[in-house]
Amino acid sequence: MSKPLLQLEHLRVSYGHVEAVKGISLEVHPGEMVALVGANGAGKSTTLLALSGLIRPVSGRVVWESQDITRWSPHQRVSGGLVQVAEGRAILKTLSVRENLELGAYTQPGQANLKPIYERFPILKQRASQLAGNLSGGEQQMLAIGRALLSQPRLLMLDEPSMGLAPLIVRDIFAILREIHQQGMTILLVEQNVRQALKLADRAYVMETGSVTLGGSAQELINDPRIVAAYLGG
Amino acid sequence: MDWSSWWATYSTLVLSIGVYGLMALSISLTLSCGLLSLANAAFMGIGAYVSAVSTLQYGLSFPSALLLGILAPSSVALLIGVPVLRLSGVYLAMATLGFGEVVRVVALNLDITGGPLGLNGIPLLTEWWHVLLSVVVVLLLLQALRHSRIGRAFEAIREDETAARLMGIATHRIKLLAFVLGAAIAGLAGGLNAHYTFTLSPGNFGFENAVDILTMAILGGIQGLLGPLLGGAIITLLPELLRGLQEFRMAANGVILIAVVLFLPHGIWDPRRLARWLKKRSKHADA
Amino acid sequence: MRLQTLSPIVALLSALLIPAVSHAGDIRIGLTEALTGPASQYGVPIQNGFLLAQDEINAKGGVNGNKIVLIEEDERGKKEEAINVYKKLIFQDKVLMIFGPTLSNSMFAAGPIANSAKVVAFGTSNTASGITDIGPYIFRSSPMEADVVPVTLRTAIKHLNIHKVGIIYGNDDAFTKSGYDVFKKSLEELHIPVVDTETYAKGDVDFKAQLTKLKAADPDAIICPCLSEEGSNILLQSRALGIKQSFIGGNGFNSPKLVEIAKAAAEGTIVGSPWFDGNPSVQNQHFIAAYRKKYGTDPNQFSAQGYDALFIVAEALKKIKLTGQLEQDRQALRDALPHIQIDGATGKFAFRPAPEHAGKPGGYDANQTPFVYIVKNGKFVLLK
Amino acid sequence: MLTLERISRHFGGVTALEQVSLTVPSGQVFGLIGPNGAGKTTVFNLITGLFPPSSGEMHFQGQSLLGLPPYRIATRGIARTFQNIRLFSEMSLIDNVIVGMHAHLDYPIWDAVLRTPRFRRLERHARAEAHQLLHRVGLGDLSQELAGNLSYGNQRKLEIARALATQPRLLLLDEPVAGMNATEKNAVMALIESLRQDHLTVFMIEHDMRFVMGLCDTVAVLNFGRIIAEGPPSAIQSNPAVIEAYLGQEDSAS
Amino acid sequence: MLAQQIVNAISLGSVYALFALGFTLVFGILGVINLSHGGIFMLGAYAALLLTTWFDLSLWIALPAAMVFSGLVGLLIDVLILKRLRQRGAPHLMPMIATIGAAILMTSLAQGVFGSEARRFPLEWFNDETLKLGTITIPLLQAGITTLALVLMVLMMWVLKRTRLGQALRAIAESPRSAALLGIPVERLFHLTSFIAAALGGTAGILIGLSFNAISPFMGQPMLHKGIAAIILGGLGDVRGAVLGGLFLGITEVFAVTFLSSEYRDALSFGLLFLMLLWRPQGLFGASATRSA
Repeated sequence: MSKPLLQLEHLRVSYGHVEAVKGISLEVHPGEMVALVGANGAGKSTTLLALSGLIRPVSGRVVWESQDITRWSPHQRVSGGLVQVAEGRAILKTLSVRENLELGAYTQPGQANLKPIYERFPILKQRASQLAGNLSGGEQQMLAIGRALLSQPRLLMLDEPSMGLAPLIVRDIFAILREIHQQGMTILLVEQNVRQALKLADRAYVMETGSVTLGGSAQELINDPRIVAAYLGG
Repeated sequence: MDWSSWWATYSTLVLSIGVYGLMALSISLTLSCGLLSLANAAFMGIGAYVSAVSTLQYGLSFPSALLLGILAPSSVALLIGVPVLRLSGVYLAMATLGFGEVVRVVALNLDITGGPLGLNGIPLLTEWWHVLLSVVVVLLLLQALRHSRIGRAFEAIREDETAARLMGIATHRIKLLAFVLGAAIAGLAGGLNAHYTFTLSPGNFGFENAVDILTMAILGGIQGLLGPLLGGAIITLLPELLRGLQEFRMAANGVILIAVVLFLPHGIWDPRRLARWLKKRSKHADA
Repeated sequence: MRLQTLSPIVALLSALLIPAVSHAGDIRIGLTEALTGPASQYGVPIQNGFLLAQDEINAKGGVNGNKIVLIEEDERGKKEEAINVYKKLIFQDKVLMIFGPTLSNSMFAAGPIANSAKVVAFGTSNTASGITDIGPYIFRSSPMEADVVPVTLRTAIKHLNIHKVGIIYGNDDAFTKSGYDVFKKSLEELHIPVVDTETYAKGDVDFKAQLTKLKAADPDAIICPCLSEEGSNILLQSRALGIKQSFIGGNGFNSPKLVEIAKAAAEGTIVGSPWFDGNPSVQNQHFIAAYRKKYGTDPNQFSAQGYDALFIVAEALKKIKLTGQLEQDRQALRDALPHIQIDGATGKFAFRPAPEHAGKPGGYDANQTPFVYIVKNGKFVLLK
Repeated sequence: MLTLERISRHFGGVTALEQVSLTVPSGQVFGLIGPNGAGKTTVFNLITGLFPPSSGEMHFQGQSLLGLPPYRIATRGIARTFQNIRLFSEMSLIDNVIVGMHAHLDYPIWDAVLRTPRFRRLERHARAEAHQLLHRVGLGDLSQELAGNLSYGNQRKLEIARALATQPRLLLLDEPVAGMNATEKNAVMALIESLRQDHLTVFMIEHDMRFVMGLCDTVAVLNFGRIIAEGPPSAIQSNPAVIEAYLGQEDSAS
Repeated sequence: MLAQQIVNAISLGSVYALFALGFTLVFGILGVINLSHGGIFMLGAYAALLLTTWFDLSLWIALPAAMVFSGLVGLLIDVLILKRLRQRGAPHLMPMIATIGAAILMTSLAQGVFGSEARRFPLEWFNDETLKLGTITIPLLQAGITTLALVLMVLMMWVLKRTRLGQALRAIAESPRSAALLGIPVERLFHLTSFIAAALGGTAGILIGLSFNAISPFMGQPMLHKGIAAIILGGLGDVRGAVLGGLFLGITEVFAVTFLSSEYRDALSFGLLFLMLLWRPQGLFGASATRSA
């Protein structure tokens, strides 16, 4: 088996006195798409924020290509290829679409090459000079993904890309993710849309109240009755 | 040194500690609602001028002059409070700063306030027991409020205004109450101050004083009522204690302000930290 | 352990409570000036003048063999501090008398303390009217604007052929505002119309709006009861705007700094005062030279008044015999002071009792003949 | 008890809710489910008056709620908890609960200042009641603890106690068991069951299906700002539109 | 006279604008009302004065050096005070209160070191020539300040609008968190912003010192009040608003003197600030607050 690209070892995160992530471990190998699923409040987003360096863990290690990056700043991690599309898309609403994209390439030297992104998302080209705040939800999600791709990620983390989107658009977004993955991108996907996520992913972890309770290949999990039980009741 | 000469020397300092303690309590009232208002120095000025004009020019008795000195700034606070308290955070701080400047400029240009010369020859009417009584009464009042629905509402608004509104608290009224009550206490402090310093001028109530008062409350801490009093006493005594530093002595105020914000965010008098500390000590003692 | 952490506080408290040690025979006099804060730009030169005089008097053996010891205190230009410092000096340091404070507002606050304790309070920079109404223990060596201004105005009118004037002054400062009040009253008495009155606030640096308006009103001269700090900016900006008229200043204008900063723009400016740096009298030239030597800068009127004030008191001390009984000595000094006359850096000096106010006796104002000076070729010269 | 009629809400150009109509019958436990971002919390924010609907009508016990400030809506008998817990974390548990009684603890200010017998009586009464409420949610032993020191699950329980203190007729619960473990969930379930026994109407947003199915009399499903289904839990559970919304659609390809 | 007054208004307003530029930048990017900006303004003027009169440096070396010095003071405040508060997630009024402390400290130190007397650069260093256009006179130095204020404003706007750095700064202004996720070194840019803003504030102080006899430890306070008025009139955090607000304040003051009376000038400008906050807290020119304060 290949060496893991990313390893989380016994990560603990607290907000004040409340422990949100209780010592979880997981790993992502190059070329994989790994899904992290679970109910609201299970600690999925917190885990991603800790991976991006926006929250300091209480204990535990983040290992990136065999290197301990637990104390790296967020921008060092982005430069290193650990890129996140955050929950709620984190679009800069007061900047134009083009500027959002250009900022995606902030860590890259030289002029940003927006062409491949425009080709993948023609709508963004049409709206290039508009304020990003005026885009629809789906367009914002495309912008967020396009922007993240411009950071030349080696691991793309997405936090609920389907959130608040109409089913048709969710399908489009997932199609795009599949395509990106097939082109070789390693992806860590946090998703509430469990079935879609499991269909897309190679492996998955299930989180519950701050801990990983299940893990395995997506194929196995998708048919696991415990998953259906967790979401639609027994 | 015997008592009478000690008192002769330091009586004004003692009165000032009381009066600025009141001022610190007054600003801590709005702070306890999460509002930073820099208008309290101006309210103190209004109270001082109104009560001094009452005794000096209209020959009113001291108690009625003090009463007017309380009523005048509270009415002004009531008037401006309704629109101003819609603002929050730095916007409120800036608006109240602007208000303070307007009050100062008005005092400079009115005849009844004596313009920049101010009012002079104000009779010496404030006795030690006036100040003591005022502090005690205000303390009892605030203590009573703290342990009532009003005080809890103050605290709830400071912590989470939205949640407070959804708990059925008419937040705008409660904030207005704190603002007006703060102005009343400041007016009382102003009236007392005017009658032991012989003179008043607009410069006594400007931005610098607003900042001093704020420093007292922040330094002392607003978690309990003793905090502001303590902060008021320290900031009032500090220039006396630091005379040795000569021209650099004001630097100490600056350093204190920064240090408190950085290292003692709850101020010196922080009952909770004290409780934690005591707990720890008793645990040690047990072990 | 805990006592140790407290010890600096104990030290501070005891410093506060225990009076400074001094030798028997020293004459202890309080000196309260604003040494920090914005008013210190006046307080510091005043203190310098006093310290120079103290050096000179003590170098010559003091007064009747006793050294004068000035106990300096900073009152920051704040009323509460002025009161605190006065009380400390009177009741704790047990000084014979007190000089200062710097600002009139502070004297209004502290003066009554001294007066009721029957201790002389001697102001050298308090020009506001009403200061000596506080009571019979209040003295000042700064001539009231009411004495100086009419003389200045009459002389200026004679020389410059003035029929109408404009005024600019700082309306948030007791010093400049009282100057303005006196100018206004004198102008009324002289039937000189004021075509435009402008004001500014402390800290302003740009006066062009007011000056443009003054220029448009076309006065024959511009009266400027300002301090030299703002005054020099006003002069410079006036000339830049093409205002050619002469300026007539009050007390605050009388500073070498004005000419030093404004240079050519100060030409033709008229001020009235008992002191100016060009006064050739021996005492004045000696004072200026000694001051320059000690402090490396030029003195101003405030320093000169402080300097003279200590000589006035020294003269009074020579006339009385100190008994060591504080109350008695304080009273003796108070009784001797009104009769003192000296010839100092500010020329001939004497006191004059202030008129009774509401049936109560007042203190003593300066009785000095003001001279009127004009700036010519970068120097103050006497305007005959 | 509560009716929403054709409520819409736009934020800028984005439509959060479109033509939502709901009726919460008196005495029921009513559930609102739907994927993240569907607009569920927006419904609560509109009901409690945090912002007005762009269009539509809301009635509570026959009276319109439109234009009322939040505190008035609260005093009319609607209380809520929050998805992202909003306690007064620097206050003790008991004080948090007594703050909830603010509107009913109705003595004038001078009563407090003079500490009149009435004031003492009312305060004593409030304190006793608050203790009871804390016991009821299982936090009776922690009454003097600071709210911020509680565990996640206990914070949610305290929020419910605080909301109950306002003496509501309608209780809005926004994800009351999010982040709780199974034991805690069971405790909250029992609590809501007991509230139903007391004839309190409960309107809750929840993702945990076992919880929703076990408690609710009626469930409405919100997806992408619209109500896509409404009915008894059993019907909802087998509704293909709901399954699609929740687990993602059965792909046509598979 | 009116034409001259308009010139006066613009020249007064551009001084305010120059001061407000750095002031508003800190608020826009860091979300902090930096009440020590007046102190930095004052230290900048002293630094230039010191370098020229004590160390005998030429004006052309001393001025940039003083600008850098003021920038460093701002950086120091950011690193020692504001950074700690950011990391702690302190309530937003705390940084403002801490900067009040910094301002008191700076004033006191300056007074202790330099004394309280007002100073200026020796007059003979620059000609006090004036441009004459008919009846209007424009002092050259003033024209220079106005030009510089406008140039710096345009430069700042250009940087913010057109450069990569500007994009990053605007991203931080909207959301430091989103910016960090894009790999923007947020902390470093906070430091840079503090540096630039303080350098701008120092520049304003230097220029005031060049034009007026006004370098004193207390020169910052009145200017701070005007700066607050200017950025509130123009819209907190908005670069264009700061300059327009500064000019607007200058015009208001000059017109208050011209058409009303100089006595009411300050009451009018602070009254305006007060009313503006009640009527339009986002200011005359600001669209709306991007990050809630």
